[in-house]
Amino acid sequence: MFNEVLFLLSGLLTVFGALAVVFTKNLMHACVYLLASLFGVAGLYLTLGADFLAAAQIVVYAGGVVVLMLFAVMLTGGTVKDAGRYAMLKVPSMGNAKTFSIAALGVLVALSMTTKIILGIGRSYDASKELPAFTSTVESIGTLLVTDHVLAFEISSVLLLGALVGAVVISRPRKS
Amino acid sequence: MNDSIVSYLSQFPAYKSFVSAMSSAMGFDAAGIATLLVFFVACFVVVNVLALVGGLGTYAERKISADIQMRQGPNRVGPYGILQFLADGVKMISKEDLMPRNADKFLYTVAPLLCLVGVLATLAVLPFSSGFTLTDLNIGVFYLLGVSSLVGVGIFLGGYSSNSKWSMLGGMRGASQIISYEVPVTLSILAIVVLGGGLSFGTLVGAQGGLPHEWFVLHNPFTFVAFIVFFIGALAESNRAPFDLPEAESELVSGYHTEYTGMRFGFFALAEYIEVFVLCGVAAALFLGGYKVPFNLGTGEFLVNTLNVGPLLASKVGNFLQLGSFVTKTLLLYYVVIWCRWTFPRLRVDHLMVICWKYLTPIALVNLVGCAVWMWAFNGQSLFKIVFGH
Amino acid sequence: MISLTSYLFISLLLFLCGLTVMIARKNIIAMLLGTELILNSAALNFAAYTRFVNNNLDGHIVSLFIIIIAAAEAAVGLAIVIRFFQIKESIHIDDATQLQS
Amino acid sequence: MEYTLTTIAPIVLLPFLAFVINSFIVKKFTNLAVGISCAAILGSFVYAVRVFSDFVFGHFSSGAYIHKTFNWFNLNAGQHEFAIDMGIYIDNMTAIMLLMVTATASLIHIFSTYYMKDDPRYGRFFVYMSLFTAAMLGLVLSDNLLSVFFFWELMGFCSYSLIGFYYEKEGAGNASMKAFMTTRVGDVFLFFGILSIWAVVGNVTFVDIYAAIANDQFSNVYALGIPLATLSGLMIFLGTIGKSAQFPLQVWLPDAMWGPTPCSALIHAATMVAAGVYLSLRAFPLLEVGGLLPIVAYIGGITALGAATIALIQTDIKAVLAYSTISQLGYMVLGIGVGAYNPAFMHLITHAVFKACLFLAAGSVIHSLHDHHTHAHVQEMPRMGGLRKKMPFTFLAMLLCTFAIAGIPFFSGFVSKDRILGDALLMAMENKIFIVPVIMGFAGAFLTAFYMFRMMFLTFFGEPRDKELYEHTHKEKLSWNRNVPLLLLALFTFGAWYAGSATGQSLVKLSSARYEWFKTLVVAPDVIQFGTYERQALGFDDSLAGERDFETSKYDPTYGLSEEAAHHIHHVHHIGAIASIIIAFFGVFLAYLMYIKKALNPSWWVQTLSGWYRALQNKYYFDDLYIKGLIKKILLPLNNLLAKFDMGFYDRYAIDGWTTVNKVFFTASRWFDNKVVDGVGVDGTGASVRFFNVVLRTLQSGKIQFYILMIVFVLAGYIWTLKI
Repeated sequence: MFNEVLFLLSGLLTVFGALAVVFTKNLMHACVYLLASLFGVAGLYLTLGADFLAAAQIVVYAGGVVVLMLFAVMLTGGTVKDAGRYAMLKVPSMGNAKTFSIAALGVLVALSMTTKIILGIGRSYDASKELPAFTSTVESIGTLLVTDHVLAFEISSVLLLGALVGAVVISRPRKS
Repeated sequence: MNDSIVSYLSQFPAYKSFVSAMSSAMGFDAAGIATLLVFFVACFVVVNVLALVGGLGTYAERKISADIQMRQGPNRVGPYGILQFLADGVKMISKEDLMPRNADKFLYTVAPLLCLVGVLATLAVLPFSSGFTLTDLNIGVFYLLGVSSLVGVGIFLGGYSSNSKWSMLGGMRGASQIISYEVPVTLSILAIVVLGGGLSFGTLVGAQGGLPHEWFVLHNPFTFVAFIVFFIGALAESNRAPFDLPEAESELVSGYHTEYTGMRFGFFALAEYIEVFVLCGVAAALFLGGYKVPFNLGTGEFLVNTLNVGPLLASKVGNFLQLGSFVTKTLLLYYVVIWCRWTFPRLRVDHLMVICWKYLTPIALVNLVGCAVWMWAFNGQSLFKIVFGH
Repeated sequence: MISLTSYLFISLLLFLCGLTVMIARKNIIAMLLGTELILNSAALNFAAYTRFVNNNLDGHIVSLFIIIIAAAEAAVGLAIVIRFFQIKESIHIDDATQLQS
Repeated sequence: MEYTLTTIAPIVLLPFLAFVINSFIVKKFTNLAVGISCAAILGSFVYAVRVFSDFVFGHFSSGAYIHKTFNWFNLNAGQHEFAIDMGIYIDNMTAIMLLMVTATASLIHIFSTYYMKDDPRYGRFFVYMSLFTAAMLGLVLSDNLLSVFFFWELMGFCSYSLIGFYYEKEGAGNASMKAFMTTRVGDVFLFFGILSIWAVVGNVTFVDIYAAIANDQFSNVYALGIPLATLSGLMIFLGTIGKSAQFPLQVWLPDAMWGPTPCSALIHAATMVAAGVYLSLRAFPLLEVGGLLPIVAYIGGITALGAATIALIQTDIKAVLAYSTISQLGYMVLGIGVGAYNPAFMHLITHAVFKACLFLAAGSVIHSLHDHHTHAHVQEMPRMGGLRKKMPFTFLAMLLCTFAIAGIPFFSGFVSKDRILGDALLMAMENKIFIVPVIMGFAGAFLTAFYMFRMMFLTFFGEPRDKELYEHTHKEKLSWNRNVPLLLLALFTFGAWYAGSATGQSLVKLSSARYEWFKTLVVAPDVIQFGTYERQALGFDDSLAGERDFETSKYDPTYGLSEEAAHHIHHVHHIGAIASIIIAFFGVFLAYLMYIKKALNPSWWVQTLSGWYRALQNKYYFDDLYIKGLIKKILLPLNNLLAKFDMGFYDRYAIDGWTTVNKVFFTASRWFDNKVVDGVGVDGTGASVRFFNVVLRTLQSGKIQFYILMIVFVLAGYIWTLKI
């Protein structure tokens, strides 16, 4: 019962968050709605018994990515040309009717195709069998990470280091 | 899976009778709803107590700072000014709640909420006592770190949405400070996690003993340095004392919550004080043995063996003892935090950043590696144990 | 009753929202938001399959790596955007058409 | 003796090898080349003697013959089995012929070392001589008409190159061309003859021809309405006429005297001209079957008489000999014509010997008479006279040979000529048609005696008419390379060598056939015997291919005839012999009167018979006939006509016509090329590329969102097509 409630709540949160991201005019709002949507996804992870994933999701997205987005917005808004009345940054257009109509077309096509697939999966998936009880996944993910997927684990560490250094180097303003 | 306060309470017959009454009333097995209700009540209690603590925090701060500055502090409202915080609260509520004209209305209102939510969410895992922690998630520490970073977002949005240069700068600096100090804090916690062998507060506190020598802080030199790094990081993360540049009155007119008035400002202030309490609690739990009572009084065995009291009653008493030890340790640290505020000068922004990235983070990394090596070398024994044998 | 398809529908919606954002928005950072949404929808699917089909936790591992890579991608992406802004004084996507033939 | 490739081949190969080697080293090592050449011919002579002794002294059978063939090339294309076999065919005639050719050739080679020594192209002469001897020997040995034809052409070339030896003299060039062309005319007919035989027999080896005749294959085959036997026989005889300078085609031999005298001796006296007669002898059965003998007889007779008459008035010593050669060849052909196979062949051999000697003697005379003014050798008899004191040995040899040729008894000339005339008389008795050739024969004999002795008296007897020239000629010393060959050849002009009885007639019954070796061994080929034979590959088995048993009496011509017929033959022969003796002496006496006693005045004869005299001087106008008549009247007009046709019709329509056709096609293809290929193909593709370029370029718009849309559509397309 608790699970269904949580699923309903977080599902709604994600969906409406995502829709809000799509339809807000203001980029900052979009970022916040994205944050809400990602929290919704974390909730969904919880309903799926993936507690470690939920925590990771919260730590990474809430703590990192969204703030990054916000900073990026701040750092890229303030040119004289775009400055608003109070030298507030005028954020470029978030898309108008034309772009949305094109997007709608694309979405329609994608929607029809994916629904066809999902219905196919749904038909073939027998929901009858009993699902296993929730268990803590932290230890098992930990062991898996350093046994089966150790290579991916090491490579991702290198990747993150690379990203870190790269981001710093790229975004640093040139001296010239 | 992770035992929570409800699971603890459900041991008591009273809870069972309550559940049976509920289910007979509701006509179907109301266990789920019962737990929900109990959770709700527990959360209500905890939140209000913490709010109270937050309020007392302001009072304590003003009294201690006065004491440090050889003056009395508030003594008008209630005996020794103890009710001062209530007066402030009433003031907060009665003040007019205005919003700057071009402020981003939605974000302006959401920012304080985010801050408060971020802080209050951490209470779920704070280990008051072995029974009274709301839920002992097995990803407790990880969850706490994640949620507490919401505060940074709230501060940033608050600064941005109030549409003024000072708040903007304050917000930017506050968010960047909080995010950057998260790194050393996380690494130091990881050091303890390595020792403790688990992410949940229960296991971590359980791994420590009642007496100081069994605490992690004295476990080995690395953990001691880790405690100091954690404490400094905690100060910075809660925008307190030497690191309180975002709302520094002299430069930024009070930083990100300049434009906030009334209860919105109240949320910010409340969030801040609760966060200090939470961080001190975490410090106490991870480094100072948390709710562990010396001589194992907390578990209630002593009472059972000696006074052959009923095990349930014994555990109840034990819990209260544990709660007492946890609160005293946290308040002691709270005092230190306030003490720091009036002793250390404020840091310049670049100094702030330099300390974080060039000093704290490397030290924290070394500690983490040190602890791991220590674990491997002395397979987890504390220094005291090695030296004194047991 | 919650089953696999319900989760698939939610991730589908997430995916579609992400897609619209990427196509509709003219702002590069908005597009990055879109990518975030799409990545999460994928991760969600993996988690769902672990829960409902074979729960050997590999799905969780993949989702974890998706999250990791999303973080790295966001970091580098935003660095590029900032650099692009420093050069072009704008982050409007239509200015970034140097690859045009 | 063992007849394999290695024993027979050297006869031909030695001179040929000499030719090959000399042609390379002749410039630098002339003397060495001459040595090689002489050695080669002497080597062949040795081999020939071995073959001769094996046949004449060894087997001594008229039917003995060796026929070895090897497969030259084989084109068995499908069902027609077209294989050409070459090989050698040796019978008594070949053996004798071999001996004669090699003997005369070697003696002439030796004489040439004297005669050609101070000639600037001394070595080159011997190169051609070697090649010629190789060709002649090859012809003699060959067993089929095709290889005969090969060597025949080779000899033609050698005679051309030797006649034109002094090519700086304009006359020599014309003479060599004339000789070559006229023999070529004969060769063409010979070739047609070979082809016609080939058509019937399948191949052209003599034995097969004889077998074909025996199996009567020629009887019912007609070509152009003429029975094939007569046609092919005629063709082959025309080849002989060309080569042996018979009646219509004799114009080239007198002009052949431009060549050096030894060459004339060898080629235009002994061997080459004899080859024609030899070929007719080989093909005798074909002529017989074809019924061509009367024609042959008439041609022989006319040539003999005609040439003799022209020889009467010649002043150049070599010219006289040339015409005498033509007339003697005429006698041989007459012999064939009247069926006198053996006498004709004997005359061929004896003539070769004494004519070679005569020519060499004339050569030594010419060589010694050196005119200081013109620095040229004198050949004109009016400037000679009384040379017998200067050149006694040459005089002796020449005298003997003149006796032989004139038909004085006890000499070889008389033996062979008398037998021919005897048989001719016999044949005339039987068949009226032969009377005219017989009369011609006897008249010719008389004239021969006359002009030969005229030549002798003019050169050697009487007073030297050109005193200065006479003084210059220094006395002749007996030298090995000048006189020895002459004397040797003169030695063989005695009749005893060839016939048992001195007079050539079997007046006296001889004890053994060996004395009449020539008459017994050389017999006309008996076709019946060749009817069934099996061929043997050369080098396989050296036993005599076929050997008939020999009855001693077979050598008598009257063998097998009734007593009365035999008596008749003897009787006629006696009449013939007596007549010829009388004629010979009468001729000599007349010459004596005219040139020694000067009783008769030649100029008187000239005035009285001036018309005939002028005809004689112009060689019966044959040259004019050919040049003015044949060439100017017939060939040139024909040529012009053809030219007109060629230029007018062929060029204009056939060739130019093509250009117009070409033009049409050209314009059509140009249009197609421009419009279609360029228009559609090249520009078309260009335009299409530009069109697609525009289309695709818009696709690469650089707008990322557009790309995303594309990705979605493509993905959708995948999913839709793959029907997941």
